[in-house]
Amino acid sequence: MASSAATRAAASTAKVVKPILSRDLDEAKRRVRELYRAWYREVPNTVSLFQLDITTRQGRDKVKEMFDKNKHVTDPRVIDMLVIKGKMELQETINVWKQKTHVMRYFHETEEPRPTDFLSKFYRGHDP
Amino acid sequence: MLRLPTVGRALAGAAKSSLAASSTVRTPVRAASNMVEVFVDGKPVEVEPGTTVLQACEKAGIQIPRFCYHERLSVAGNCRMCLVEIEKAPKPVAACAMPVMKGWNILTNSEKTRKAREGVMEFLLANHPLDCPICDQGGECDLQDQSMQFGSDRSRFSEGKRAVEDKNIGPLIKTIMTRCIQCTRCVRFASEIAGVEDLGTTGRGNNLQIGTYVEKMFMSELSGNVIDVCPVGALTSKPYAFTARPWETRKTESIDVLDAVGSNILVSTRGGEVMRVMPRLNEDVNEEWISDKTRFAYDGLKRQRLTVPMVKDDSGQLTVTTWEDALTRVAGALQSVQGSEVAAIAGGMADAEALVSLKDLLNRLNSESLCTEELFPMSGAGSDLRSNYLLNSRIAGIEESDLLLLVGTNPRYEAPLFNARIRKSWLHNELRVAMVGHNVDLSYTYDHLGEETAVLKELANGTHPFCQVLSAAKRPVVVVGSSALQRDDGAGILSAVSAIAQNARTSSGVEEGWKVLNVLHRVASQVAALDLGYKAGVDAIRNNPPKVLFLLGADAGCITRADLPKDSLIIYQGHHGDAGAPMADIILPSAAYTEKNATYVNTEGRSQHTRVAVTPPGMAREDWKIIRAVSELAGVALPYDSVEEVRSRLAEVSPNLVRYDDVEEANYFKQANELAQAVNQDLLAAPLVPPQLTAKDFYMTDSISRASQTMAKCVKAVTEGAAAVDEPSVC
Amino acid sequence: MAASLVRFVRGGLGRSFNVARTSCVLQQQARLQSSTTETSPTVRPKDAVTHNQLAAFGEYVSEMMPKYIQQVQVTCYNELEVMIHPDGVIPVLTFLRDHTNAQFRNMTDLTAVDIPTRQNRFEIVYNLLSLRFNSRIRIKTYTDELTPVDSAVPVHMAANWYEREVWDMFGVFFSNHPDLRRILTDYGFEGHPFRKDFPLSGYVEVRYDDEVKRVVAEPVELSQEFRKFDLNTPWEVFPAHRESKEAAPKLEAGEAPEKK
Amino acid sequence: MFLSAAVRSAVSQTARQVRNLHRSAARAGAGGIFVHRDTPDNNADTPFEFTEESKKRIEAIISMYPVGHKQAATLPVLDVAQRQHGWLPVSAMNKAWCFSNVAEVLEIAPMRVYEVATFYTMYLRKPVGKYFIQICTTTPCMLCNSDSILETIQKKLGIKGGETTADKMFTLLEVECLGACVNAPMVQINDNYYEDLTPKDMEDIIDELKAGRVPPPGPRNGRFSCEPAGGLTSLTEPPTGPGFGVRADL
Repeated sequence: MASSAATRAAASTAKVVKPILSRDLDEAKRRVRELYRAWYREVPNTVSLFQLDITTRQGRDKVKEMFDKNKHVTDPRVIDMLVIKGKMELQETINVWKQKTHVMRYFHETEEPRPTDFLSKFYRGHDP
Repeated sequence: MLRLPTVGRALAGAAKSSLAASSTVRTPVRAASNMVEVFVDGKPVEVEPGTTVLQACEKAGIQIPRFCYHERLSVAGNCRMCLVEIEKAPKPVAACAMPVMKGWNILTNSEKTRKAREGVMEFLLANHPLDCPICDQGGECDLQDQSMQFGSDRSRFSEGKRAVEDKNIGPLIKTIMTRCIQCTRCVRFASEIAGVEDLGTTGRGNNLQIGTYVEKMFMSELSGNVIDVCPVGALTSKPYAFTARPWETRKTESIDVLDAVGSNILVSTRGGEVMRVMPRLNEDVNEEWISDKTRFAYDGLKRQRLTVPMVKDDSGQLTVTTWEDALTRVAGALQSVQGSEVAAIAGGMADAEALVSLKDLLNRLNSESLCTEELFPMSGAGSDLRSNYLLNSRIAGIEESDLLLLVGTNPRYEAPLFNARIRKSWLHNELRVAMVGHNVDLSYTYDHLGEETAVLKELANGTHPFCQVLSAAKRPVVVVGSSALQRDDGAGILSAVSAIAQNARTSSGVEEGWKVLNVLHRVASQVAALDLGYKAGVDAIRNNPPKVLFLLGADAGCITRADLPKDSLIIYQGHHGDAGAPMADIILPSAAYTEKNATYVNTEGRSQHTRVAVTPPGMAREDWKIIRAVSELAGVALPYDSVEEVRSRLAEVSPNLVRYDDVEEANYFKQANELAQAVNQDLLAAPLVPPQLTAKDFYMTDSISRASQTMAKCVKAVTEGAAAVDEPSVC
Repeated sequence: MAASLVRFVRGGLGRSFNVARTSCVLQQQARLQSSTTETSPTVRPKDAVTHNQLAAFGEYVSEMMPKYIQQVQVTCYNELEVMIHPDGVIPVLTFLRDHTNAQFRNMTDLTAVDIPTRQNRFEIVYNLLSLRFNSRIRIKTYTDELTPVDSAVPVHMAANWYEREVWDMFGVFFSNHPDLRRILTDYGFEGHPFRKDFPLSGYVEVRYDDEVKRVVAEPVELSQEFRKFDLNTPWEVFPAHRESKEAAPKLEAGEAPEKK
Repeated sequence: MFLSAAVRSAVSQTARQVRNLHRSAARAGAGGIFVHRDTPDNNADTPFEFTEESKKRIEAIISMYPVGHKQAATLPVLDVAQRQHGWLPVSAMNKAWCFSNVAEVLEIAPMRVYEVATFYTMYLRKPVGKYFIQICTTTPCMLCNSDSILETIQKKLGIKGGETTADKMFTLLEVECLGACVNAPMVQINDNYYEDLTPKDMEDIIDELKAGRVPPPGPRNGRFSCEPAGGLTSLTEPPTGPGFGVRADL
């Protein structure tokens, strides 16, 4: 979703875009680093506050994974948007507006991988 | 409405060709200079002389509202909804009945036209009840739509409304006659298309009503079509009553497999349940009609279904099991025996995908004994030459022929839509029909030549008096029923018929492309099975009983336990607990035709495919997938994982199977005839009697229709009268 | 329908304009008898007087703020709509709130419309009410997924939660909003449900898992039935006879307001 | 003002109740309803057989129509059946169809016969008495006091409109215009018109019929046919001979 906007933004580079927060990529990167740092610091608190069955390390790995997921993004506006959403999540976590289920949702514990070979797909259900 | 005798035809010819026949009969293209130029809202259109105003407007892309006019029926001109203004004409004219004249300017949206429509609509609505919210037609009602479009936005009618009592015309059609607007489409459909003149108008004026006058069932195998033809909610479907609304159902385009015609259908589903089946337009196959079995047997899809795999335990009881268990057992059984000890029988509703994967599976196990339940004489050319087992002339081709010889078939119940085509041609194109076989009511007149096989012989060697007619025919067609070929002397009959066809062909001097010999099948799978190289008939299995028998939806009961050795294993794969499942040791539940994306080839060799309308119930799976899974467990995995891959395999075996909606021409009639003549089998004396003689034989012919309560009611109504199945109506 | 008066008023065109006539139009309108030409009871009567007054007021507003207002129109139901450039949200709203002859002090609604085919897919709609003159006005502007819109909270306190809603449902970012966070969706919810490209079934389904003893979210796995959507109307049998609807007024954002 | 209007409307209301607007629809002789219901005296098994005489007539009738248009004989054949039986039970319709179709001339379905029989009001699908009295009460007759005639009949026979006397001799039916307005009031008894009636005439006619005689049809006030009641007003002299009014020199 964000990437489609990015391509569109790239297509109309002739237009002067209105920045969300950051004026250039460096500023955006700085914000990302700040957010990362905040998350990094927050993880131990989260683990103890929510009484999660994970280690701080696992939590931090997850944070890193989530950030890495978007590392291909270069448009500062898209980065800003992601940072805003990340901040929002962080705020929800710090204030314990979230519950355990919301935090643990990042870990996809119960999801089973979809079968790929014919026979197990056959046993599983109607879907091809 | 009926076909007039010869002299009358000449007299009435002019009127017929100008009005009724112009749309239903293929008229030769006339010289361009003959064309009449008219104007529709000022836009010039060139039309043939005799075209009606309505058709001219249609040609100009403007649809005129109508109720009584129907393209496939004669023109009645009694609803007046199609009134349009013609410039300089004093009064609005009924567009459906008025032939255009040169230079007319038809005003389809003028003030006068709109006023006329509004007035007509007001009169129609004067006596129409305001029960749209509880009317089954609501949402797909012509009256509703057109009154929204063309009617007034208020009523001036303060008098009482007329009420008409409802009729009981059978277990299929619900009548709420107060809603009737007397368009007489149903009356015309009954007398022209169905050939059953049971419906009519009684009384007159304000008291005119549609009905049968006497208590009587509307006894036609095409009766359900009056539901579609009815522009209002006067005739609705009894089984469908109050079950669903058109806007909440999802429509899936599919193919019917309950007979070999392959009618195009539209399956309406809601919440994973088939709510009803409606026809879909296909000029080459079913036009816009379907038979009652096609339309109403769908409740059989919800009953008697096999939903879980089952195996016979030690006590001989079938017990529920898992797919893993059932498939492992099947695979184990297949692996434990020699290839030659495995055999398979395909039933009447097996699709081409399942047929090809089953064939591939057995071939990989070194077995060649695959056969179909339906017999077909294998001597002579047998099923090697495709022309031998197809309806080569095609269904629509009947309209071009001038003489039809039916041998040992009752098309009215074996293929109702083929019969409707014959009747259409008989009515409009002077088709002459003759019949060798049991004297049955075909809804048109024919020359009954007798039901003895001796007649065939006489026809073949030219000694029968009818041979003169046959040789005088310009475009003769001979249709032999598949049941006639399933007798013990089937090969002899085929050879005789083939000779008759060849003689007729040479004497008619018709061009090379014209096909004379035709076979009318009764089950949907037969042509595809023969195309794929299945052997017809189970004799081979009876003579050489296998250790493992795989039944692919074989429910006709041609093989019983008694035919097989004691220790043999029967695997039944199918969707209904009918004749095949009870004798099986392992049952694999599969999908019915509304639940799978599958290829069927109809009796003309036209390949068409169904689509998934609902998911298979319970643990049932698509047929080819089950076989594919078995193959993997048996260690001979078939090389396809998706339906596309199965279809490319189909294309390898027989490319015509995946050329959808296309009929692959079959030729080599001459060679087939020569081979057939070599058979030289004596004909038996037994008369040619097709298995379906009267309406009560029509309704329950396969595992789906046998499971259908509606069809059971039909049989009861036909035998005991409509009152026997009368249910208190809710409304 | 045919009578919707659409007037393009571009700033700086310098058209002759009678200010005296329009200055107090709003006060007059309530007393005047409405004259109707439509007789059919099912069609809402068109009130020509009100219509003209609204049109005049619209012209007046556009005359006052030529920099931001791109178009003014009065729809057939006598609703005044002002299309503005996104930069003009604060000035226009402030003007309409504080001007003596406007006094639209009440923000009744703020929402957005997603039209994915447009270059600026989101249309932001502000509905204002003037209690003083018993009159309503609608302001429309536009944006895309990444362009922030100035928050209207400094002008109208009521905009706070509305903007949170638009942010939550459409993902439009309002700059300078005091507390922009989700308002309707669940914590951890991803995506903006009112966007047209958001699937009706959503991306995840939740259930209570007995093993982990909490609610878990998993990718949706709906049965076939609920994954297909038949959006064709079953009505529409005579398309040729349908009266053509007037093309909707275009709010095409492409051009920036002319600079003075 | 208001009161009189209310009274007037009340009067018109009651009047409407008395004379229903859709009276003609309820022509009881025509069966009233347009679907068949099996009754003891009218069902598919009601005995009906064409007499030899009727058969001969039917053959003659059918032979009048050209090939291909034989179905037009439906009307006269039904008429023959009705004349023979007095009215048309459904078995007679079936028989008319059977008889014509056995000869392979009519070539229509039974339903088409029912359609014809229900369309025309003169086909009587319900039993009627030996004498079927149809009294016209449409405007011209009403103005000439047909109500008194109706009253006379009702009093004399003790039946109301649409009813049959217990001895199955008379059936009375109020009908719309029979086209003899000049001679109003009038009744039609079977095929005969009795015109210019007074209550006395009506009583005489019924007495005659009861006595087994058929009184001569026509006007009862002595005038010939529909000549003016007060004697001829024109064409009173014998017609002039040829050459009248022609130039003498021609």
